[in-house]
Amino acid sequence: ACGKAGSDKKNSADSGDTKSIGLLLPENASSTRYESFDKPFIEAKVKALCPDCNVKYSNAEGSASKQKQQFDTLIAQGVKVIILDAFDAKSTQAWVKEAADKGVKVIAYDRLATGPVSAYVSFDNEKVGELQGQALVDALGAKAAESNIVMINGDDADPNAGKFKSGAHKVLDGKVKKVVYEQSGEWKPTVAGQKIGAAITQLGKDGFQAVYSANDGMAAAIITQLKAAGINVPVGGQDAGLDAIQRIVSGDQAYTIYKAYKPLADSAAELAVDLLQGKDIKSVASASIDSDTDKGIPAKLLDPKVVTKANIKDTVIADGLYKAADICTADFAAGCAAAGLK
Amino acid sequence: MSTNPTTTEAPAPAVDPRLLVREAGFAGYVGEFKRKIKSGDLGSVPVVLGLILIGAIFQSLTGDFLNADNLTNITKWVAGPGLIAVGIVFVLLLGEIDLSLGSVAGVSAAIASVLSVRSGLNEWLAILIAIGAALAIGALHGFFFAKIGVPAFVVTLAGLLAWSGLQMYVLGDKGTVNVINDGVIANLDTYFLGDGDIAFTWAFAILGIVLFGAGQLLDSKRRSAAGLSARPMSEIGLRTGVIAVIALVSAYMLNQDRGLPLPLVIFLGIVVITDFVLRRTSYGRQIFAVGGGIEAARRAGINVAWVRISVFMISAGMAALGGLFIASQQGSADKLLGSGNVLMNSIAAAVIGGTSLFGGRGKTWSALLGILVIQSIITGLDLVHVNQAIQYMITGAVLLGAVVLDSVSRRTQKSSGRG
Amino acid sequence: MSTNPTTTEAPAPAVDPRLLVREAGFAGYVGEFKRKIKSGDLGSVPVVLGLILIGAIFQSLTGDFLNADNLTNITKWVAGPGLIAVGIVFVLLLGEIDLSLGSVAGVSAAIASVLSVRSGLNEWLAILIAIGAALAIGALHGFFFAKIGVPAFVVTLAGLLAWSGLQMYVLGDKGTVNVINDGVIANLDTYFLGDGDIAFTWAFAILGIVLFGAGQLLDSKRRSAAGLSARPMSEIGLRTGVIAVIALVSAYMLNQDRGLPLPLVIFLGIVVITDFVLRRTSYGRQIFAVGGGIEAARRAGINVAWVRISVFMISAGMAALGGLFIASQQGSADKLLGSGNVLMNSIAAAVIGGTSLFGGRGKTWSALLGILVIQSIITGLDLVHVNQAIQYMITGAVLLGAVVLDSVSRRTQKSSGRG
Amino acid sequence: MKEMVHVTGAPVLALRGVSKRFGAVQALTDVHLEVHAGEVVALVGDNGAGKSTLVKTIAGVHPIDEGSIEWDGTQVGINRPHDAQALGVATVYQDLALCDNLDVVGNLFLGRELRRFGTLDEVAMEKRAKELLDTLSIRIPSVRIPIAALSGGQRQVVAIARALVGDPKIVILDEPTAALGVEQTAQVLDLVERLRDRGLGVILISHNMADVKAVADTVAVLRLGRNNGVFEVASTSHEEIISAITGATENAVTRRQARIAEEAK
Amino acid sequence: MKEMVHVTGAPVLALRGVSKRFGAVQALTDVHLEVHAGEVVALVGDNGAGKSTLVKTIAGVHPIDEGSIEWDGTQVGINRPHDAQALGVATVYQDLALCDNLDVVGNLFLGRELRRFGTLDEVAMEKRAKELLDTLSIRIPSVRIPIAALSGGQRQVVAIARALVGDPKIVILDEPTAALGVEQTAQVLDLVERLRDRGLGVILISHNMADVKAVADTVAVLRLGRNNGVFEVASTSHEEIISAITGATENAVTRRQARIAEEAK
Ligand SMILES: Nc1ncnc2c1ncn2[C@@H]1O[C@H](COP(=O)(O)OP(=O)(O)OP(=O)(O)O)[C@@H](O)[C@H]1O
Ligand SMILES: Nc1ncnc2c1ncn2[C@@H]1O[C@H](COP(=O)(O)OP(=O)(O)OP(=O)(O)O)[C@@H](O)[C@H]1O
Ligand SMILES: O[C@@H]1[C@@H](O)[C@H](O)OC[C@H]1O
Ligand SMILES: [Mg+2]
Ligand SMILES: [Mg+2]
Repeated sequence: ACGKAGSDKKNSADSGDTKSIGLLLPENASSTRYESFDKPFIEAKVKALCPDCNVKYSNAEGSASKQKQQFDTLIAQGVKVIILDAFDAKSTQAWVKEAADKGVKVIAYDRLATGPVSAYVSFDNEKVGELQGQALVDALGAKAAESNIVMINGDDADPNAGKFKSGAHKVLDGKVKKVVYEQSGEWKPTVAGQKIGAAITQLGKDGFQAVYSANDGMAAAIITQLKAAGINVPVGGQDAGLDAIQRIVSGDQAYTIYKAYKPLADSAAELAVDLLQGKDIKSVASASIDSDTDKGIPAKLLDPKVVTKANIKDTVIADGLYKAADICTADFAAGCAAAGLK
Repeated sequence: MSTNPTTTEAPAPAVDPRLLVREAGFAGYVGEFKRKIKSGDLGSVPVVLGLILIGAIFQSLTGDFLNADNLTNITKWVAGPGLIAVGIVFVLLLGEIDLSLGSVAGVSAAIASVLSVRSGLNEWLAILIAIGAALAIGALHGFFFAKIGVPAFVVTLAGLLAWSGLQMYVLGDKGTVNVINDGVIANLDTYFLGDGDIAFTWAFAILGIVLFGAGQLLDSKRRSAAGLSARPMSEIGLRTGVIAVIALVSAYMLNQDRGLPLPLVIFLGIVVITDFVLRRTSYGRQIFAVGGGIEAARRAGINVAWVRISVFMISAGMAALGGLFIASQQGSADKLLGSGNVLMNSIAAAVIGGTSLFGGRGKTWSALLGILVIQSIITGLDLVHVNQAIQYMITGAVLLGAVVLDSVSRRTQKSSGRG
Repeated sequence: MSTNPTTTEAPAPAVDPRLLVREAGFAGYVGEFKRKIKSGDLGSVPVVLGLILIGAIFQSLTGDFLNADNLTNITKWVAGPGLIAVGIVFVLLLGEIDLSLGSVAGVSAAIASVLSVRSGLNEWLAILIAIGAALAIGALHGFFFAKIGVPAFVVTLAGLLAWSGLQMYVLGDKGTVNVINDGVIANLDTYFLGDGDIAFTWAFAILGIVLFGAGQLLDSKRRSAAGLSARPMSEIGLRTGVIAVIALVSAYMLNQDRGLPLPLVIFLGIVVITDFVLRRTSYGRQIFAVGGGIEAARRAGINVAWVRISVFMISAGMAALGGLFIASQQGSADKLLGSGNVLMNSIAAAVIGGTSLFGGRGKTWSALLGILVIQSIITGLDLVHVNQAIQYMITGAVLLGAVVLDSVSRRTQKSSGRG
Repeated sequence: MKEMVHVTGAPVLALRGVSKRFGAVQALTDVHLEVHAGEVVALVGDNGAGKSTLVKTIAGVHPIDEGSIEWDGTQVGINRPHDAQALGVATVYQDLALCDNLDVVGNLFLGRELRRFGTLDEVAMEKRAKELLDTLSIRIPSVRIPIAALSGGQRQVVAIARALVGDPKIVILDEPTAALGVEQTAQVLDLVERLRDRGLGVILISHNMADVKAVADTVAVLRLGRNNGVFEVASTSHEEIISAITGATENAVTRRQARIAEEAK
Repeated sequence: MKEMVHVTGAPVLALRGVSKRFGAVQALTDVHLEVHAGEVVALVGDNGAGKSTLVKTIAGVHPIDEGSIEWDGTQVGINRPHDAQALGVATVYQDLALCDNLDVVGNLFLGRELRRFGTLDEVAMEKRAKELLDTLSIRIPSVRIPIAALSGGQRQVVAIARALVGDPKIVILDEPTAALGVEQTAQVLDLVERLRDRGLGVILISHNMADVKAVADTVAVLRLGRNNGVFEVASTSHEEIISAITGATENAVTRRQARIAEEAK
């Protein structure tokens, strides 16, 4: 034959782009965290560590196939380090390998992507579920053992949702009387609201003593429906959205899970810049973890935190996530005063 | 083989002897009904039967479906998607489609809540601005479709993307906005008339019955006076009776729970008004004409571009209203509001209710019937505890089942009619 | 005011003197082209211009768009949604819609991967079973539509739900299945012919050019021989020249990167075959006839039900193929494969490429052109890296822009034609 | 009025007591009709008399409600157009029923395409199409323009030509000359005669009594969906037929004639 | 052939050098036409001669490419049907252009609905519809059935009746009697005469020379998209018109007549 394709091209990937870091986040709809926190925090930290570096960001909108395209597009652009929050961590084995073959390093962010990743920074998603379960038990207090629970889980199609669910069950099963109604809310508030309506119809107004909601968006709709039915029981979520913090202030929601995005983002940025500049990463990623496909991945694992009315000040406000003024709009002024936020 | 031709008849046309005139009285009513069943000309009857079937099945499976509070919930939850479906009926009557309505619902809810909550604007004003924005969006769609000639599918697909982008943009970094406690939007879903006073429910039901009966009577009177064929009294009585039973039973059920839900009243009101516009005004006639044959409509001097633009404004406006009800129902406006199945459910509602996708045939009542079918399936399945995969499969099957009945009867009609 | 009527002409009809015959040679070609621009009869030219515009804009914004490897990526990624779009073209030609194709793609990919990976079946066999399942699904849709008379919209909406439920069910609790490393499915996306040997690319391009030119020549010969008007040699030369330039430039670009991608070859092959079926066989003619006027087709003795059922089988089969390509591209089959924008993008591709939503007008090449437009926008925006909200708005605007050009030219055509 | 029925052996097609109802309209009641080989039967009647409906039941467009259809003496079921075509019925519908999106050639051969190596033989079809249209002396700018771009008469001629592709035993023409010019009308009448001479049965629907008298052997009158007489053309006057159609000896036609005669004085 | 043009003052409508092209077909070339108040102008020509196209340019369906249109002596632009209607042109199209999904009443009053308290006055419209249809002596099972359920002739009458709702100055009838029975045809001819007597201008397109000769004052012939003579009806023979239409003195019509005469011997 007459030769190999690409033999005479000035390969952009070979020449490389030593100033760009790719950032791939999985979705933007079911949670506001990605574009509200992860992206800006990472961008800021990268700028601080390496002023002439830039971050090339794309969002997969909940599609593995789309994320793969974005991944390849970054490589086509010559990016050498990619921070990957895999939409579906299981799918990535072949991609990461392909990238590694081309000398592109991948940092698994938040979700442990399969394949030969260079490092991993995350919260433990199973742990999130456990914290949610425990917080609900705490909110019930002494009555916990006699309490019936309604669980509204995340979308079955989302791999994280399964982890939250199993984590929560680990704690709840045994500590509460019974999970009397359990359905997927598909990460959709309206769906969650209608499921809780069905639960009320079936169990009656006194048929359950607390509601587990896998995230805050669904919790909002659940609380609205409970209120409309005149039911007042603890409801918890996840993500520490501003609206959730406000509901905690007003006493409508019991807790949320705050995954401290800033430290997470900062570590990812540090790792990325180090890899870009060829430095050693052991100081940041001091732990080690095994994925389904690879062993001994350098890792940094952070702890998610439960936020209740008592620690709003010490968590989301202390970390600079929100200002008291953001939270304490007219509707919530009274609650804020009571909670000592000003 | 030849018969003797009649040669005595007068030339001026009398009533056509081939027209089968129905017997008078109740027997005639029954005969007519039998004929209609045979020729498949049953109107909404199959859908209503489908609805009853769904109710019966879920009741027997769960024992909770016919609870007063479950039924009340259903009547509340139909308002949001139902209003969007009303808008879709208008667009479908033109033989077109509007894919943007979910996004328009989302962006309108976002605008109203951001303005009222974050910017502290008066809530009514915020709502007006949001609806105004939706009307402008609809006008823009209509313009590109009617004036530039871009297919409505493409225009509204572009809109679907652009307006959900705008929705995210409006909600901004902080994302979800809670609606104001006990505010206007919050009350859309949660308020019961007279705070649950049963008198309102009864009054509303009786008002409906009286208006219906009186309307039928007056119409019949005018027609007889003008020498035209009119509905016989027996039929008017029977029809009003059926309506009365439905209205009174519904009122009774609602009063078992929390009373007359505001969303139901508004939704019914809008269905009645839009139905009136479509059937009783020149504008409505023009919509049907454009949908039935655009060239014929144009040649009749109808301003086709204006009809199209205005219909896209109506659909966007309805979507905005629907979006506010959805926000009220979920207690917040978020980036997801209006996405997912919202649009498909609304289109399906219109189609299940009997509005044609090919233009020129349908009514806004079909939005009501169709969304009741869909919401009943959803709510019924929520009561049955199976996993999400199975639920999807069952939803598909029930949806198909609910329409098969209707299709079979229409098919009879088709095979016994032209075409 | 009266002119003398001609009375000398022979009665047998000769060529109509009002038909404007084009001048011979190149001047005639230019004249004809000018006339076509004026009357808006430009075929695919506006879409191609739109494509060039999109390329130019993104290249100037990012500097990376026209990289060989970016272009290669685009040619690989069009296969999945493009094949679904080919199926949609068939359905649109009937004037119908198939909403289930995303789910069908998803469930087929799930079946193939679960069978081959978890059950250890031979991968080819697994693929055949998956495609067989899709054909059965399509036949079921077709049956409910053509035989029972349920609107296609409702049947396939029910399918959309049911099959995505089935997809979840097949994938089960363990969820995502990675495709076999270097297996058949894995190679669909990643293999380059001859492992990147440039000879394959050149050979493929030249084969295409020769086949096109020879086809045109033979056709023209046969027509002249039969005494019918035929394309002049100059025009054949010009057309073949244009094709040659496109093919050779593409080959050169591909060879700058990894060579000739398998997905491109398969996709092009299927477009060519389906185009042939539609334009050169009785079956294809029947599809157009049913889409152009179902009653006329029925009266011509065409088995309308069979045409409909078979078309829904084709669309489902294409979706299954598309699903396998998507699985290959993402390296796995998951519960969300085929959901989200997949269906809308494919429908939009068909429409942007010029296939009518109202039946009877279109070709499978429009799937290719349209999906190139859409994938270019998506990839271009991925290169730009702005935030999601803005991206959505830009996508909407670009999508609209790409079609406005086409619509404006068609509008001219309309105003200068009948209706 | 004479009771004379033209008989040459058994009828090819016979309708016995056919009824058809649409919703509340009884379009046909107990209709009888016979067509023999080599016979031209004119089917006449007022607007809305049921002529097209009758024709559509024969062509399989609407299945009949009651009665029976006999073909060469044996009872047959005609439930869809395909059945009628298989028997050998070619129909030109009043509403033409052409596919607007297909070109003239495509419409002419729809359902009976000429093939070569299994694929459409466009060259052969185009050639044949030109020949067919030439015999009907119509000038169509190009046989490759879509039907939607043709004039009313041009479309009608295409529909007529369609019936000649294939090899029918009975040809049904529902007002075939309604939109035609004088020359084209003459050609169609010639065509009808040629078909008869080739031994085909022809059912011709027309409101034009001159045309009917020129080519028909028998005239069957429908009135308000019922038979209203069958006449031997040769021995029946114009006026007799008209009065069978209108159901009155005094009618708008006679009134108009009387008035004009009056004014002329 | 005489050059006699019927003139009663200035024409209400005059076309001057009108041309119209569709893609590669030049449908009209430099066409002139005048219509006066109280005059019936017959527009005749072979199939595809451009009659319907000419009518559509007047009715605003297709804007003209070249030339000008004058109304009461002043030049006007007619770009959409609405413009023509506003001037006072009522048109019955050859392809009828009715909305299949609307009922007879809905179609009759489309665009000119009768209203009462701002809403549709169905009772008044239904009554008026019945009256209108009665004058055209057509029997329609019910004025409340959709157009799709009517026979060809019934539809045509509805289209004609449509033109009488409103108050036009010029009525254009494109082959209005093509699908009509003898009685209905007579009624339409009567109607044309009544319109003329009321001082309206009428353009009548027809292939039926007898009808043309019966009601028209002037005959304008189109041939292959060009004027081919304007004749005073009173002083022109049937044959002269036919040969202007076909462009030949020897044609299918004369051939057919000759042959029949031959056979008769
Ligand atoms: N699909 C249908 N639904 C209801 N009524 C119908 C349908 N088709 C025909 N009719 C009615 O049946 C009657 C006969 O119609 P048909 O078309 O057979 O008349 P026709 O004799 O062909 O008249 P014309 O000379 O006007 O064409 C008419 O009154 C018409 O209204
Ligand atoms: N929209 C169009 N596109 C292309 N050609 C057209 C269009 N409309 C009409 N034509 C052509 O213009 C010519 C004149 O058509 P027109 O309908 O005016 O004829 P006509 O005189 O009314 O004939 P007929 O007596 O058959 O109704 C025909 O050759 C026709 O093919
Ligand atoms: O934070 C959550 C995320 O981890 C999950 O995948 O999607 C829902 C979010 O609420
Ligand atoms: Mg008829
Ligand atoms: Mg014409």
